[in-house]
Amino acid sequence: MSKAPALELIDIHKTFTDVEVLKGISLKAYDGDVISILGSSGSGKSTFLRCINLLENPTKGEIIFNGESLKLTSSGRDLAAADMKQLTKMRQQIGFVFQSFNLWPHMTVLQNVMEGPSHVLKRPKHEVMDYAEHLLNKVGIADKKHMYPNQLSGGQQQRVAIARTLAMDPQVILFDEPTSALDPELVGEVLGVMRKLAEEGRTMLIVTHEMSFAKEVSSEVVFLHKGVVEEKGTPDKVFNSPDSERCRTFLSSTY
Amino acid sequence: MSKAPALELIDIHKTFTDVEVLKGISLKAYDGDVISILGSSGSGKSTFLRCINLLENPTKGEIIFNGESLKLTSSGRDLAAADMKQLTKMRQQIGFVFQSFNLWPHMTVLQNVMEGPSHVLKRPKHEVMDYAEHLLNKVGIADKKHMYPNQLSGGQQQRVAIARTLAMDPQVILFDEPTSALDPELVGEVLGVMRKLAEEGRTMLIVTHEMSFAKEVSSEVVFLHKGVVEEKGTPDKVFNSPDSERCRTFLSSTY
Amino acid sequence: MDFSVVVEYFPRLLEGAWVSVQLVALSVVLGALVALPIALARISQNWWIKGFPYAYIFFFRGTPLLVQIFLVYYGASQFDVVRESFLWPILREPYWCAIIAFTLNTSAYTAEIFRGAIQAIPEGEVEACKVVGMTKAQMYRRVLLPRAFGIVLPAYGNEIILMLKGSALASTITILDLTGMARTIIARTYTPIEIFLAAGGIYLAISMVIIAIFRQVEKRQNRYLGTVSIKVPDKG
Amino acid sequence: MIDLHGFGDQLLQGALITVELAMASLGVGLVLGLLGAAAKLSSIAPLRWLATIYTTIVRGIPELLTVLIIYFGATIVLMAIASQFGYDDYIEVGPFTAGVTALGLTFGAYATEVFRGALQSIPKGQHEAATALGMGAFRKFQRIILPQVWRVALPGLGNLFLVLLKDTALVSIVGLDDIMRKANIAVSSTKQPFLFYATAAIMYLLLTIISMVVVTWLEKRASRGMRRG
Amino acid sequence: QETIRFATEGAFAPFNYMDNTGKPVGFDVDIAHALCKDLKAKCEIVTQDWDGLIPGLKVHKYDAIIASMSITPEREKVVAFTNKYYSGGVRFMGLVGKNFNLKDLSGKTIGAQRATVAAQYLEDHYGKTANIKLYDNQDNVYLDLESGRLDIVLSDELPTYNWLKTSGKGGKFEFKGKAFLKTDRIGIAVRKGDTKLKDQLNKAIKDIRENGTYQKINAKYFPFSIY
Ligand SMILES: Nc1ncnc2c1ncn2[C@@H]1O[C@H](COP(=O)(O)OP(=O)(O)OP(=O)(O)O)[C@@H](O)[C@H]1O
Ligand SMILES: Nc1ncnc2c1ncn2[C@@H]1O[C@H](COP(=O)(O)OP(=O)(O)OP(=O)(O)O)[C@@H](O)[C@H]1O
Ligand SMILES: NC(=[NH2+])NCCC[C@H](N)C(=O)O
Ligand SMILES: [Mg+2]
Ligand SMILES: [Mg+2]
Repeated sequence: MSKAPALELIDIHKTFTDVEVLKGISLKAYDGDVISILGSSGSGKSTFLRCINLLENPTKGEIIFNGESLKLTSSGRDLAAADMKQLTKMRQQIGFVFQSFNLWPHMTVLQNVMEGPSHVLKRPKHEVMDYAEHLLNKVGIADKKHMYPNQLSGGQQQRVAIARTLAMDPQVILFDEPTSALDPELVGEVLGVMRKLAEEGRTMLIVTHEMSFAKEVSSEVVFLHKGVVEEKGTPDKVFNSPDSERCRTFLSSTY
Repeated sequence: MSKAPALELIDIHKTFTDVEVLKGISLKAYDGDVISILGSSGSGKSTFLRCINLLENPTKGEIIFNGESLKLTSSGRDLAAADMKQLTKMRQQIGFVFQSFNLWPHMTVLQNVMEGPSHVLKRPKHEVMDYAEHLLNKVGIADKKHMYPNQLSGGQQQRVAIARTLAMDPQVILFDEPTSALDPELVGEVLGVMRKLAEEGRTMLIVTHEMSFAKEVSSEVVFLHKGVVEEKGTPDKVFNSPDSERCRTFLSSTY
Repeated sequence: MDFSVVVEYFPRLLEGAWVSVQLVALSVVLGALVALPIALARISQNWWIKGFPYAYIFFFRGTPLLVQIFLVYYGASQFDVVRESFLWPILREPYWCAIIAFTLNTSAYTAEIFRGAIQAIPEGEVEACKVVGMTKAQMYRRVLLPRAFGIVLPAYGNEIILMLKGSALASTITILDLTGMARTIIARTYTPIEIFLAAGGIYLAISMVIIAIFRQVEKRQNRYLGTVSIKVPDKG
Repeated sequence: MIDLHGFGDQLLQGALITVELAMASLGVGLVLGLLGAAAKLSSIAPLRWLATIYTTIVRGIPELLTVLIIYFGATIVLMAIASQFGYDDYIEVGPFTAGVTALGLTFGAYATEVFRGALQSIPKGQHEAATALGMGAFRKFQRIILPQVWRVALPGLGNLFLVLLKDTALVSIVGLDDIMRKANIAVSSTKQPFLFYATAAIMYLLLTIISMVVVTWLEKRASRGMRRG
Repeated sequence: QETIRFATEGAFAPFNYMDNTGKPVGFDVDIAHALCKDLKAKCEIVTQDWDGLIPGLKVHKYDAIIASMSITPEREKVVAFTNKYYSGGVRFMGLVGKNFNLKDLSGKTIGAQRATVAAQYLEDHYGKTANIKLYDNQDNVYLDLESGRLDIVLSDELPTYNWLKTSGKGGKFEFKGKAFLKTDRIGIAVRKGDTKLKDQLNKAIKDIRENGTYQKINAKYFPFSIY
């Protein structure tokens, strides 16, 4: 592991109005890492993930992607991107999968998946189409490609959202509780797809409440509590012999 | 048990547009019975409960309340009440508690509870008021009586709804997933109230997903599946040695 | 431009404004009374009952108010039967013709607002009435109408302002409302811009007052009501 | 057939003018509405104020007065402006131009609110999904937001168009030869007010029906895939 | 070739009204054409509601108003007039058989067109005692007289004379009392300062009076001279 990390976050802080939600979080993700982020509700998991690609502006901290530090400038109390071009480029290489899918309802499944590569990366249309169909096949909903998102179940929508993210060929993918808006029966579908991605060696940061899934696929598990990293290590370590009392109680109550 | 049942449903059918949701359900409830109705989502539990007091018009079937059969007449494909007076009277004696409370937002808590007895049953106002306060006390929210529903938490609203139902002194109370719109922390409050009612010997039909509650308070458990009664019996029988395979998988997945 | 004419004629503009306010107040109140039964009939599932309100609403919302005024004022009086009827003492007065046209017009819009409000009441609240054994009449009296009046407020406030603006058309049938007064003044002074702007300013002020009043009333409503919004029907 | 005393052709010509006026005002109004909404949601305070002043004034003044003020006032204002640039000739603001301006301004003021509501109704997640994909602000607006805004705004805009259609009648007062004025002329010459005003009413109703059909069709088209099933 | 843009009203028969192709016609229009012909100018005739005529002239919507407009001191403050092209005068009219004390019309409903000499006369002399109703155009005054909303109307004598002769209700209405304000002169209004046009028009009026064109037009509408 002498290689530089694909993504490195250094001392990320975030204050909303008057509450400090993130109190200095650092994390390194090397190529192929699958890092699960656990923590109780309100511990700051989503906020942290959203700070990585500046969906939320951090109050303090540094974001290094592929050895290149994201240029930040202060804007009010927070930091904002100093170079929109750089940010946009970085975003194109970091995928984000939302809890609530956020598919575009006015486009068919196929159009949703093709939108990024063809209109942002401006790749030739037929090439994009082939690739999109390949991805839809991979997540198992090729047959729904001409349907609109609202005609799909939650699990299907989330799989489309994953395909949409994959279509950009991102180097790192961030998942924010990708299954928690789904009915219990549908969770499996989506976890299955994510398991496949992990096996392929994709670099992923996953906020999740699915403990057994996290335990199984992660190379590293991070437990957040009240805005700090309370525990961190291999799944075996974190799940079976955590140092932190907090982590222990949390795991025992939900796992 | 040589007495006639308080409420008897015979061969209730219901077809929506082109799907037969209830395929002939029968059920007897004697005074003091607490019958829990279980089943996966879409199995027809709510539809069945709503057919009992004709919130939904059944397509076929008979409803007998205190030995008196509800007069039905066909209206389109469905059956509708033939005698509105009879229906209204029956409804006054069968309480219904909704999943989403359905309090009247323009009335205070006290007014909500008093509305039925004073304006439907036309009981004298001060008598009604005393009784309403007694009931609010019983469900534990006497101190909120002058507030409006929107100022209360879900659990509090549901308790008001129960008090509103009790205020009519119904002979039978139907509950349709009374806790499933509540945050987990608030569920306990409402189940507590219902447990008290069961202990008092109220006749209740309860659609619920709270298995341990159902197991504990029911005199009988009915498991619906795809519009038919798939399993039925004492809680012990249904939970511990169900005949039906379906019932077994359902219970193992949720219980 | 010479705004001294505005100063000179301001009192007369205010006289006109007072007439406008009367016209609006009267037609809005009468309109609401007419609207209620129409809205209730319109909600019915039965075509025999909802047919007339449907056509009524469609006609008055689908044609310009200007046409409606002319139909009432000049159109009706063309017929001897009308002129010989007991209604003539009312119909001969432009003031009452305006009130009639405005009332018919605003009642069609108000009926739609009422209907929207009644239908915006969550189904569950209606079912809650049914399960305590309320009759239909009790349900309307105790829950649906009181609820609807709360929901209706914002849209109804809008309708009053639209009616205020529509009332400018009273000037076309010899009424000296604010616009009529302005036009009469202009006939003497030949300063249309100045006087029309002044009249516009007065209309603006009146609508501000109406808005302010409704804000207050709504605030009191919102004490207990969650916000339920309904589609505001159009106006012309 | 009803006997229109030879004024049938005239009324039809009037209908044509009414439609032209409505369509032209619609174009102007849509542009103003989008600009107004953008201004109201802008982070630049003066723009917000400007938009608020615009909508407040226009929505508080009777359309009839707006028409009259523009008809008599626009020329003066325009000529005053033009003379600043050394252009002293007469600038014609005919009834049609005045009508389009007045009705366009009115439509725009109401449309501002419709567009604003529609813009705000687009869930934040829709913006974020585009942002996370690396879309720039303009592309996001064009590809993701606007198509959804149309769908939400259409019913509101449809209503406003029906209002606009009826407001065209007011322009007859400054001499535009629309349905209403043709009817007035026919009344003058035939003394049959009921006949001609009723005919005018029916013509407006027909136009209303046609507009409603078109709007419904547009709504259906715009909401493809938006409903379940 | 020069163009003169005339505005007229189109609801004041027989002086100006609309035919059923939507074109303005009548005495005023004929005179306008005759004047243009005399001046070898192109004639353009537009219509405009009565109370918008002078405002419209002021903002250059047209160059002259030929709409049976009386030359009055008030109007002369804002526009200039040519010499008269006919003579006016006003007269009451009402239902046959109904008698009025024209000195005292208190309690009566009197109609007139807004912003006319007649309207001003009513406001000045009967404003305090009678109920005066002012209409956007003369046709509506007649309509309301027929419907019975008005007891009596005051308007220019000549158009009323024409209406009494031609209206379908012939014979039901008649003049009341004598014509007055007989010194009333009807002229063409132009913008103040537009003296060139005014002089041209004055010359043309004189020309058509002399070459007989005027008399021909006059005869088309009235069996007596209205000059
Ligand atoms: N935009 C915001 N403004 C103010 N406070 C916020 C905002 N977003 C989040 N917070 C607060 O920050 C804290 C952390 O929120 P965050 O969403 O990151 O938690 P989480 O760990 O993702 O929880 P969950 O598991 O419920 O999603 C919470 O207390 C939340 O209320
Ligand atoms: N008004 C309706 N029109 C058409 N179909 C309906 C209607 N109401 C219910 N259904 C259908 O009837 C079936 C049974 O619905 P029901 O609400 O009774 O299920 P349930 O057992 O109460 O489920 P849940 O646990 O989700 O409340 C479902 O498939 C539902 O889609
Ligand atoms: N076109 C008309 N309506 N003219 C009315 C003119 C009445 C009168 N001669 C006046 O100037 O006041
Ligand atoms: Mg979160
Ligand atoms: Mg249910």
